[in-house]
Amino acid sequence: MTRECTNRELLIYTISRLLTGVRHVAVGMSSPMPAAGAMLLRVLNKKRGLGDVQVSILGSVKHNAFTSGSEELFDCAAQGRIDAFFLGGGQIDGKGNVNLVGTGGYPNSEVRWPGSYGSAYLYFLVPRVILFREEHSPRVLVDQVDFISAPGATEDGVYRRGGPHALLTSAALFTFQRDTNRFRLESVHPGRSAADIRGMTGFSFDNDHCEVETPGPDAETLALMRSQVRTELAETYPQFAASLPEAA
Amino acid sequence: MTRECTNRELLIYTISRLLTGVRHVAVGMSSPMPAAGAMLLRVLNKKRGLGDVQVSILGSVKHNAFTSGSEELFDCAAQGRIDAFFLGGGQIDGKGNVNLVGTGGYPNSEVRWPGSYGSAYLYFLVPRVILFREEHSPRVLVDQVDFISAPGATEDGVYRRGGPHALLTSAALFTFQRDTNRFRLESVHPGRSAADIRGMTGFSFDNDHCEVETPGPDAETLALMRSQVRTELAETYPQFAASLPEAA
Amino acid sequence: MTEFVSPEAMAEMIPSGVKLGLAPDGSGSCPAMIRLLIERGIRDLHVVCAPIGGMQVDMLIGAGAISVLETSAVSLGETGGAPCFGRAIRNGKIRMLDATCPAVFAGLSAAEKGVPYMPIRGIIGSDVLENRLDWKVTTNPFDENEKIVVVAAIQPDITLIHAPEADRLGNVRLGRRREIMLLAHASKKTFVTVERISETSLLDDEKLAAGILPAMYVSAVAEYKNAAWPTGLYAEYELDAREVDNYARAARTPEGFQAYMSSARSAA
Amino acid sequence: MTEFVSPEAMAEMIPSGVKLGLAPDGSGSCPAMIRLLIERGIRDLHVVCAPIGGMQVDMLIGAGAISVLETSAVSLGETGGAPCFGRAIRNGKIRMLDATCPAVFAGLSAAEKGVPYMPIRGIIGSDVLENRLDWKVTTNPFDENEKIVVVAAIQPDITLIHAPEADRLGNVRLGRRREIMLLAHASKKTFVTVERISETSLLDDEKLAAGILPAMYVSAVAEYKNAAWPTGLYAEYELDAREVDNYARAARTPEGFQAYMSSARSAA
Repeated sequence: MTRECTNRELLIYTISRLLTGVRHVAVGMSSPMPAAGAMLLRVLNKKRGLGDVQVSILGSVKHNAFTSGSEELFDCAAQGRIDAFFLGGGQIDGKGNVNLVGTGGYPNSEVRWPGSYGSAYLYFLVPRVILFREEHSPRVLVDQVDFISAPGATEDGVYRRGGPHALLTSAALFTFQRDTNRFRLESVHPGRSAADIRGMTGFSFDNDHCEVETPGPDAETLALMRSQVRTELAETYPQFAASLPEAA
Repeated sequence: MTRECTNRELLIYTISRLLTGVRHVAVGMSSPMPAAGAMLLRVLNKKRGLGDVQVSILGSVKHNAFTSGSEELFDCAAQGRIDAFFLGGGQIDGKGNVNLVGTGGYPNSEVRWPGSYGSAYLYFLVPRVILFREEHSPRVLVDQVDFISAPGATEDGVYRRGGPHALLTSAALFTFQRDTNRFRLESVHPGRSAADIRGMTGFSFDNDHCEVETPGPDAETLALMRSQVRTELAETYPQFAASLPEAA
Repeated sequence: MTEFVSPEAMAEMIPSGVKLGLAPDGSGSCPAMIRLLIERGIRDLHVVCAPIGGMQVDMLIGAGAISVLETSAVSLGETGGAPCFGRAIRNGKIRMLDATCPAVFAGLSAAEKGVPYMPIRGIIGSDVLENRLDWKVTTNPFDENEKIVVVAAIQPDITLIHAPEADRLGNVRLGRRREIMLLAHASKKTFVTVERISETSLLDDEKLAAGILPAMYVSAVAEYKNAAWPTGLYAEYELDAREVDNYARAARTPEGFQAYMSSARSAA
Repeated sequence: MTEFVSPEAMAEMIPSGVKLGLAPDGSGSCPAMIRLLIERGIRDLHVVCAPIGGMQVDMLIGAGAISVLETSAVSLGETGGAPCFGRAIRNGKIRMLDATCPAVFAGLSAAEKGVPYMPIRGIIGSDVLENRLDWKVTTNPFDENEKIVVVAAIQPDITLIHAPEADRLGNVRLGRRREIMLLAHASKKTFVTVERISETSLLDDEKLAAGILPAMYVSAVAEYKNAAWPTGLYAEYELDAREVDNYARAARTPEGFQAYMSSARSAA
């Protein structure tokens, strides 16, 4: 008997769905879940005879084809050669603004996070930016971020071809609507209700009575995740791979 | 008995004098005379315990320390890491303007030369640009160039730390006076008179009754040129080196 | 995904009318492919030389394939002037965008970095600037007293180069010819002919990595030995000066040029 | 001319008050030299991280050596937040110039190319921009309807890095860490510690050349084995995560930081 899909596996599978159609996705070295989702998509595409998916893992020697220094990622994004990227955030607000800097004043923030990294740039230039943060709480998902590392929306007259595409947490999946600059609840993960999500979210969002449950992988896909994808993941993220269920 | 200093040797020696004090000089692959002058300075400096002279020969694999493509020369110049450079010119005029493009109309020039290369840039950024053209005639040294590839002088409000330093031909040496934007005849090579130079030059210049003869190398320097410098030159310019006198 | 094709198939992938990026003779030039393009009757190219052109550009001009030429110089090096170029200039057969080398690099850098323009020092007061409507004199935003030139981004549709080696993944070894890396980064597509194909990944050797153009920039690779002849390939083989001289002599007249190109075909 | 000196002599060549360029942990970081600078009592540095900082920056902050910090992030990676950094921010002990990675690269590129500024897309609407008086929103000179950010050139007085290898001429092998090449090109002087010194020229091997920083950029070289410990050196040795954890635990308090630095000294 197959073990049930875990929450992490659901997230990995959901990420792979959010990446449908991309040719090149870049993920951070310390982001095993996005990498796992991208690797799953790559395996599924191969199986289905669809296009190849290139996964660039920043900071990895082996899974990183860049040869012009760490500026190449940004140049590549500007050239339109990167289709999807992931951003986390100490705070994410209802307008899609992301805060990677800190809370409680600036510059002398009470809580200081590392900093904005490339977010203020990549959010504009990578078509599909997926906001991914496992913690789903009013502390993280706030009405208004304390500091805008990267804005969700942009005034006219500023070049922007990228931006927030979806927000995925351990509890729910939202899409971002660029016309209204608001999130829309797309589905709620098994075990949660729309009411739970409303209570856990610090901003208002559309479709807040959503009754769709986030779909999990079918048995075949789940088996792939527990065999081939897990093996591929282990090359770069051995500890993380070990924490995932293995095929019997 | 030592053979007399040839005109080419006089030019090479004069180039080495014009380069006094430089640390890094860049020369074109097809410019053996400037390269020879730079190599002579390097040998003389070493002998006198003065600073090392780096000679970058563009296009050479061996005598070229650049590793970032052919844009590195220009970046390096902008960074202030290149002290001297040479420009030729189909036409050079009395204001120090250089024409590498052509004569008889533009764009449909009757006589078309290759083009401006990096002149329009390096002339602004390399402190000491030496104009070097063996042919000394009213055809080359004109009152006004037909096309300005690189201007000798620049209006206020434009960044410029480089420009014409001297003009050396097979017949004479001029310096460029940046305050008046005119050439000044400094010396006349052996066998020529100031009157000859006036007749051979298409522009007016200061000190046009100059009676100074361009000094040649002393016996020791000439011997060095015919031994060590000649050997070094032969590595990159074998044909040219073979055309120079050899020590007995 | 990099496609692996024959030189003939690659020539078919380069349509008339594109903006074509080319390397200088001897640094990634590919006259053999240029001959294939000419035989195919390619027309109306906007050629961008990075930053200068030589024999391969002169051949394209001679064949009437270039309508716009953006370059800092065209020359056959030691051999002398480029004959078809000089003739086309005299007869007004090509639209000339005379540049200066670092401005070409600045335009390519702008495309590489995805910005619409790049500032560059110098140039003001030259007739090069006077004739470039795509360059402007602006005020330095940090110093209102400084005038500075900005050049528009240059993004070739296709760059065509020759390189020593590619691997089966499509990674290409350029070595220290980083201006070709820049050209490929700036271009929408890059087509590469190579001397040989490596069966192992060129990225496996960390010491090589800095000189490798990654496969993501490489649309197609064709194995084509000696395709840089007679212009030579950096750090691989030298210029064949005698053959370039032959070309230059022949190309002094349009008829001589045609005869040279026909005999090159029959020799091949 | 590149000087060859001891690590101690190199530390003496880096005065207080300079603008100091540093590489990210693991990509050319040199914590051993940072310890020497701290022991010497260096102060008032303006540190430029290219483009992020880690343990070596946190140590400099803990020692009170930094007055201005220009970076896109400071983090101990998997270990978590940088403790001295967080404390200095709370207490207002450093002037912070928060950046975003590509803007740091754009500023360094401007210095590399000798232009006063560089345009960059994105950034508008972020509070990063609001707090950078040295960045401006301008109009694209080629499209009056587009607003675009320009960042001022960043030219460090001195860059201090660790690399695998230098030769006796002063050439340094960086491999594919081209952001360090950019940093060195942009800086007035570059000081390099290396794992080992090659007796043959690194430029002799054409395959290596694209990854070599030429001697003309390198003011001084010191052989200093393992000087990147515990942060690691790209493609040479790994991060010592346990030691970085030890550091992070100790540095939670100013006293703990002082004790860690003293014991590191006595251990050395």
